[in-house]
Amino acid sequence: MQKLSLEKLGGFFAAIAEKAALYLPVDNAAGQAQYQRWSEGAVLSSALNTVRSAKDFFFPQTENLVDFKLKGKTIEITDPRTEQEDFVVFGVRACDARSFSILDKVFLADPVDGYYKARREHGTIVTLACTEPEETCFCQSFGIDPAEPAGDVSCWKTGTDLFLRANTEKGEALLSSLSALLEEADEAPVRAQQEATREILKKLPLAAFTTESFGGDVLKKVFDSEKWAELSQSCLGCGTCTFVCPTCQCYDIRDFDTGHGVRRFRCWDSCMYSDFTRMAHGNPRLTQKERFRQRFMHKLVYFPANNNGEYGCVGCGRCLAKCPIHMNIVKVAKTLEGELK
Amino acid sequence: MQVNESAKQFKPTIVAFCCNWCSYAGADLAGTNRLNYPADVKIIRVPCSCRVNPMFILRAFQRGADGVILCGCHPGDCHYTTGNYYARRRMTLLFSMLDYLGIEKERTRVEWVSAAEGAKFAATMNEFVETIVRLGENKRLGDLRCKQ
Amino acid sequence: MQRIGVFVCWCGSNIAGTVDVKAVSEALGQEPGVVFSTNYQYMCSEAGQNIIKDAIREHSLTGVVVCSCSPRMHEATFRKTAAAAGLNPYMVEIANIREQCSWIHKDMLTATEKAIILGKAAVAKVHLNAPLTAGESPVVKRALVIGGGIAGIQTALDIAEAGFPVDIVEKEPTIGGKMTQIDKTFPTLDCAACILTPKMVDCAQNENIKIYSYSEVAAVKGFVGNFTVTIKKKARYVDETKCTGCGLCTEKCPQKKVPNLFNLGMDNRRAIYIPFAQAVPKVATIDPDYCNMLKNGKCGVCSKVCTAGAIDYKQQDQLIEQQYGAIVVATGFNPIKLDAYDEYAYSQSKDVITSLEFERLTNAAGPTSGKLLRPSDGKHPHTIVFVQCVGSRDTSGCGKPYCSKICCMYTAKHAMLTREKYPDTDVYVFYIDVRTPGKNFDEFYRRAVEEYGVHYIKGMVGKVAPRADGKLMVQASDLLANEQLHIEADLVVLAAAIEPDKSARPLATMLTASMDTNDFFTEAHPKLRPVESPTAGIFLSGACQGPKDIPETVSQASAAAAKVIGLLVKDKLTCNPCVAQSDEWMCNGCSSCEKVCPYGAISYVDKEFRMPDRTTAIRRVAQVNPAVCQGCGACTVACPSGAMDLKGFSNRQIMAEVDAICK
Amino acid sequence: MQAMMIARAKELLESGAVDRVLGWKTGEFVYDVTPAVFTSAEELDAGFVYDEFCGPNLSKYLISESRKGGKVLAFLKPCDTYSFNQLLKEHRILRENVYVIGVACEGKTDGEMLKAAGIKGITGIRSEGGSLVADTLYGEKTVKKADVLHERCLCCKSKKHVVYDELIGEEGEPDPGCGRFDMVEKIEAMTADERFAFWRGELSRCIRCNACRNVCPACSCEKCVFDNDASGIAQKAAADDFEENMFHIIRAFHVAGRCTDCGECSRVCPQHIPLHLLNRKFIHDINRFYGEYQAGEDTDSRAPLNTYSTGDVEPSIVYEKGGNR
Repeated sequence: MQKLSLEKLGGFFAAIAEKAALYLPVDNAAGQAQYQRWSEGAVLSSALNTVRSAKDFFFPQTENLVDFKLKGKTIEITDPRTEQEDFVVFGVRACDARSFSILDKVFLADPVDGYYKARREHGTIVTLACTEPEETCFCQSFGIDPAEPAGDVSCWKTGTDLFLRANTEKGEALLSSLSALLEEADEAPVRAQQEATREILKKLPLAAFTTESFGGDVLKKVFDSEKWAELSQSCLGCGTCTFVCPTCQCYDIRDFDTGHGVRRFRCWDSCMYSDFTRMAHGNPRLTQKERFRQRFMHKLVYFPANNNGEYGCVGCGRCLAKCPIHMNIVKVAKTLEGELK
Repeated sequence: MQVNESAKQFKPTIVAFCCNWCSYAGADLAGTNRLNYPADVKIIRVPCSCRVNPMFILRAFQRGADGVILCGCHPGDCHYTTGNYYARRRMTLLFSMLDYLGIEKERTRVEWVSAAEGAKFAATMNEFVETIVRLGENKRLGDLRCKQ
Repeated sequence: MQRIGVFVCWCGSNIAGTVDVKAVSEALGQEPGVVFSTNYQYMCSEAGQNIIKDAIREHSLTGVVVCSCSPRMHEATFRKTAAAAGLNPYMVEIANIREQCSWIHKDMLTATEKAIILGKAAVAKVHLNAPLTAGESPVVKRALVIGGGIAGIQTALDIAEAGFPVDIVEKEPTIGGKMTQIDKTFPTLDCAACILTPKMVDCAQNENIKIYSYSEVAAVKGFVGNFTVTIKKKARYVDETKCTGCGLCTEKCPQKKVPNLFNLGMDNRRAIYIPFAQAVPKVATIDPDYCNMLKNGKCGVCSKVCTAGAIDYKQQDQLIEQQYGAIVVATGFNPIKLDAYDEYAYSQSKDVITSLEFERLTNAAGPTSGKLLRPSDGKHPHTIVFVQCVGSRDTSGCGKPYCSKICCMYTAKHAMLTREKYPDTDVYVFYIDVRTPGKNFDEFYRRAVEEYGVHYIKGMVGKVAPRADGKLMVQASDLLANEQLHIEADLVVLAAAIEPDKSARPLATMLTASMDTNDFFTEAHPKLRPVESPTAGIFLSGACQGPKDIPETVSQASAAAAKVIGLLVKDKLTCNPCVAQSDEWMCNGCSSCEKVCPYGAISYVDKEFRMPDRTTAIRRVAQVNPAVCQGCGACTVACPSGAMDLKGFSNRQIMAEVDAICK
Repeated sequence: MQAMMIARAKELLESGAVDRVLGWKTGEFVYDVTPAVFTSAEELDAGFVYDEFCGPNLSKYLISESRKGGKVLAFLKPCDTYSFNQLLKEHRILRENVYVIGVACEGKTDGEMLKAAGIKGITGIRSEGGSLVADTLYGEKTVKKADVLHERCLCCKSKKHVVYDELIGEEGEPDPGCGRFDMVEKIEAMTADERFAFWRGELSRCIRCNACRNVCPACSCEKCVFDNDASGIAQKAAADDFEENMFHIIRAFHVAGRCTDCGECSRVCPQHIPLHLLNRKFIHDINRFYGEYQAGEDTDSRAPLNTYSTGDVEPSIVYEKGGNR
C-alpha cells in the first residue's frame, strides 16, 4: 500500500491528467456531486456519492452508432467513432465499482458491445472507500464492503493522507506512473478507518435488509403477486430511478434526421416509460403496473436467475433518495418478502 | 451586443411565416412592384398567423435559422377575425421566454403586413436581415447535429 | 414514398430571366421521391398543363410540385389540372419562384439558389400531403330574418322575390321598426310612412314570407346550410287568425293609463292595443302588465266587445322549431338612455327631448297630431336648441366612442322643417363637426344654413338649466367666435347616440357570431365581406353591424339578400377540406381549442374508449364540424397534446418546409 | 391533525360516503412518504401519515381515481386545491366522484434540503418550535425549519383552499406579497449573456427523466408530444443542448396560463433544476401584460392564452421591457 499527503492531492490529479482524461466528483451549482473532467483548481466533492453514477463513462446516456448520408439518391454509411482516449475515473464508491461487473455481464457477453468494450479497455477506475455511509445505503446486503472497494485502484482518504492500493495491472500501471508522488505506507490507519466504518454499517437502518428470499424458484409467485398493484399505484412513470441507477442498462435505438443525413444513436431507455420495448404490434406491457413490475422482477429475479445469483442491484440507495414519490426496491422487496415466506 | 466581424461574408438563414390572406399577399405585391429584399428570406405560407406553433419557430432555429419572423394581418383585420390576436399573445410570451433564456431577442420578430403593404414587407425584411447580420450566426439555439 | 413530379415554369422571361430554370429542375430532380422533373415556358398554358397531365399518367405521380408564380394566382388552376389527370387536387403544391424570387432578385446565382430551396420545401411538403376530399352538406332552402325593421323587410322581400321562403322574427307586435316612428326622411324629405308601409304590406302579402311578430329567437343549433332555430311566439292573448284589426277593443278597454311606447310615452294608450294604424300584422295585443283581466281576473270588456271572438286570456307562449339554410341578423338600434347626462337636464325637464321624440312631436300621427308644441305646457316653442353628439364620439366612458353617423343629417332635417313650418322660431344647432358624406347630403345641410337660416354653432353645450318660468337656460361655447353663449330656449333637442339593440348580445352568443366591443356584429372582412358574419351562413343587415342611415341600410339589406340567395340556390355546399381534425386518442377534452375557435366549429362528445389496459373508459373528446371550420388553425396551437391538427397545413408539413429551408 | 384526518376518513369510509381515501403513506425513513390509496380503517392505522414531509400534490392522481368508479376522499393542501380546480376547469376530473377535505399546511420540509444542510444518515426527526431536531448516525443535528422548506413553501402564494367539501384546520388567505417573482426579476435584470450562462448551467444537468412532466398536474395529456413519434418532435433523451432547451421551453409554454405554480416540477427534479422559474416567468409576464391571473383560482374564467384583448401589447414589448441587454 502506498500513500500521499492530502496537500499533494492537486498535484496528484494534475499528474494523472497529464496522461489521461481524469474525471472526479465535484460539487455542482445545485450543491450536488457530479463527475467532471479535472481542471486546475477542481475540488474533490465531500459528498458520499454523485447523483449520476459512474456508469455514464462506459454506457453514456446517448451515443452515436452510425451516420447515414444521402448523396443524390444513394446512401453513404459512416462510423462516427473516433479513437477512444484513455481516461481515469477517480472517487468511485464500492457500490458503483460493483455495478461494472453487472454491466459487463450484459455488454461483454456474446454478442460483445464494441462501444462499451472500447471504453472499458481505455478506462481506469480508482475507487474511494466510504467513511460516512447514509441511511439510504444497503450495499452490504449484496456482500459489498464500502470500506474495501474494488476497482483498478482502491483509495482511502484519512484526515491527512490518501492511501492507495493497486488491484489490477491497469492499476499497477497507473500507480507506477505516479510513483514519484507516492510513498510506501503502513496499512494501520486504513484498517482503523475500515473498523470505524464497519461499526457504522451495523447501525444503518437497512443493515438487516436482504433480498435472499428472491434467490430460489420464486419467479411465478413474485410475478403473480397481488401486491404489485398497490406498490405501483402512485408511480409517476418517470425515469428517475432508472437513470440514476448504476446497473440499469436498457437502451433504445433511434434515428435523428439532421436535415442532410440521418444519425442513428442509442440512448438510455426506462422500463417505466410507456413506449418501453414497443414493437410493431404495440406494447407488451400495457399498464404502469406491468412496467413497474418489470423493473423489480429484472433486478431481483430475472437477472440473478441468468447470472448465477447475482442481483441487478448494488444498494447505492440513489433511487431511495431520488424517487419523486419514494417508492423503491427496498419497499418493494420488503412488501413481497411477506408473500414468499 | 457584439457586432459580428465576418458580417460581410455571413449569409443568414431567415424563415418568414406569412399568413395567406394579408402578409403572403403583401409579399407577392412586393414582388409585383419589384421591391428588392435579400434572398436569405424564405417564406412559408400558413393560413393564419395563429397557425404558427412555437414549436415551428424553435424547429427553425434548431435546423440552422438565424432569424424567424412572423407576419400576419393587422390586428382587427384578420381574415378569421381573431387569429392574429391569439398569435400576438403567444408570440409575446414565447419571445419573452427566449429572451429570458438569454437568446438574442432580436432574432425573433412579429410584423403586421396587409395585402396592400408590399413596400412595408420589403422594408421590414431588409431591416430584419440587417439586424440578423449584425447579430451574426445563431449559436445559442442551434442543434450541433444539424450543422453541415 | 411518394412519386413526385416537379414542373418549373419560365413564365416567359419573368422567371427564366433571373432564375436558371434548367438548373432548378435538375436540382429538384435529385430530391428523394422526385421521379420526374422538367421546365416549360408557360406551365399555366394549355400546353403546359398537358405536360403535367401526361407526366401524372406516364409516371403515375402521386404528388406534383409546380415552381411558378404565387399560389394565390394559379394554385386553383394546377389543382384542376391534376384532378383532370386523375390525381387528387390537394396533392399539388406550388413553389412561388416569381413574386417571391425572380421578381425581387437581380443576381441569377442567388435567385436560382433560392428557387431551388423553395422548390425543395415544396417537395418536402408534398411528401406529407394526403389526398383530401371536400365534404358536402345539404342546404335547407329557407331563410330566417331576425328583426322586422326596414333592413329585415328589404332583405326578406329580396329573398322572397328570388323565390325562396323567408321567415321574419320581430319582437314587437308589428314589423316596421324604428322607421315607423320617423316623420320624414333626409335628404328628400318624403314621409317615412309613405315609403315604408307599402313594403310592410308587401311582406304581409308575399306568400314566400311568414311573419312571426311579437316573437323572439330562443335557440339556434346547426351550421351553414341547416340551422335549427327555436322561435318563441310570445302570448299576445289575441288569436291572430281571428282578429280583424277593427280596433273596437282598443277603444273600449277601460284601462286608459298605459304609456304609449310608439309615441315614446308622450301620450297614453289602452291595455289592449294596436301600435299604430298601419301595423302589420294589424292585430291587437294585450299588455299583460296593465290588463286587469290578466292581473286580477276582473274586466273582460275586450272579449265582450270582440265580435270575432279573438280574445284568448289563456293563450300561452309557444315554441316553434324551424329549419333554415341561412340566417340574416337585422336587429337594428336604439337611442341610448340619457340618464347619465344630467348637464342636459333630460330627466329633469319635459322640454328636453331626444330627436326621436321630436320626430313624434312633428308627426301627424304623433301625440300632438303633428303640431310642434312643448310637452310641458303645450305652448309653441320660439327658441329651439339642437345638441349634437350627445353620447357619440364620447371617450369619457359614459357614452359611445363611435360616431352615430345619422345625427348630423336628421338634425339638419329637423332644423330645416322647423324653420319651414314655423319661420318665427329661432333654431340653434351645436355641433363638434358636421359630417355630411353621402349623395346630396352636404347640399341639404347647406340649404338648412343658407336658405333656412339655422344657426349652426361649433361648440358643445355645457349646461341646460330649467328655469322656474319654464325657460331652459342653455349655456354653451362658440369655439369659432371663442365666446360663451347663454340662450333662453323653449325646447332642447338632444341627438342621442345610437347603440345596438340589447337583444343582439345574447343572439350573437346563440349564433356564435362575433361582436365588437360596442356590441355591433363584426363582418367577415371589413372591406371585402361587409355583409357576412365570420360565422358561415350568418349574414348582417342594417344597423346591427354599425350605425347607418336608411339608404345605406337598404343597400346592405339587399346585399345580404343577394348573399343569402347565392347560398340557397345551391343544393349542396362543398366544404373547404383543409380543416382542423382532432385525434380522439390524444384529445384531453380540455376545451382549449373550443375557446379559441371563432366559428364554434368544435363540440365535445363523451366517447367510450378501449384503454391500453383492456378496460373501457368514457372520455370527453373534441370533434370538429368540417362544414363550419374555416381552417385558420388557432385550435392546433391551443392544443398542448397536438391532438388537433390542420389538414393541408399539418404540423409535420410545416416543419418539413422549415427543415428544407434551414438545412 | 393527522389523528383528526384518520378519524374523519374512517367515519366517511364506514358511513359508505366514500369508498377510497387518497393520502400519504409512511416509508422506511422519516421523510420518504408515498402518495397512496387506502381502502380500510386498518390500512389507515397502519400507514396513513400527515406531517411536514407530505409534500406530494395529490391532485393529479384524481384524474384516474375519479374515473375508477365509487367515490374517493382526497386530502388536499391549499396549493393542491389550485391544481385540483384547474383540472376541473379542463374537465379532467369528475368532481362528483371526489370528496375533498382541505387540510391546513404550514409549509413542507424538503428531504433533499435536509441533506444539503449537512444532515446525513437521518434515523429520526422531531419538531421543536421553529426547528427540526434530527437523530442521525452521526449524532443529533438541529436545523431551522425555514432553512429546509421546499422553495415553493418559502414563498407560499396562498394558504386558502379554493375548493373543498370540508376543512380540517385553520383556513388561510392568499399572500400577494409572497415575493415568488423576486428570482424571476433577478434573472431578468441580468445581461443576456449572464442569463444564457445561467440557464445553460441549470438545464445542462437535465437527464430527461421526465419527472417534472409526469408529476405536473398541468401536464396531463393523454399522450405528450415528446413521447409521440408522430408529432415530429418526439425526444427520448436530450441528445443535444438544443433538445434540453426545446423540451423545457415547450413544456413551459404548454402549461402557460394553466400552471398554478404548485412547484412540483422543482420538488421532484433529481438534479435540482429550478424549473419553476420557467413557469413563473410566464405567470409573471401574463400578470404584467394581460392583468393578474392565478390559474386554478376559479373554474370559469378564460385562460390568458385562450383569450385576447384588442389592445394587447405587441410582441415588440420584449425589446423594450424584456431583460436588460
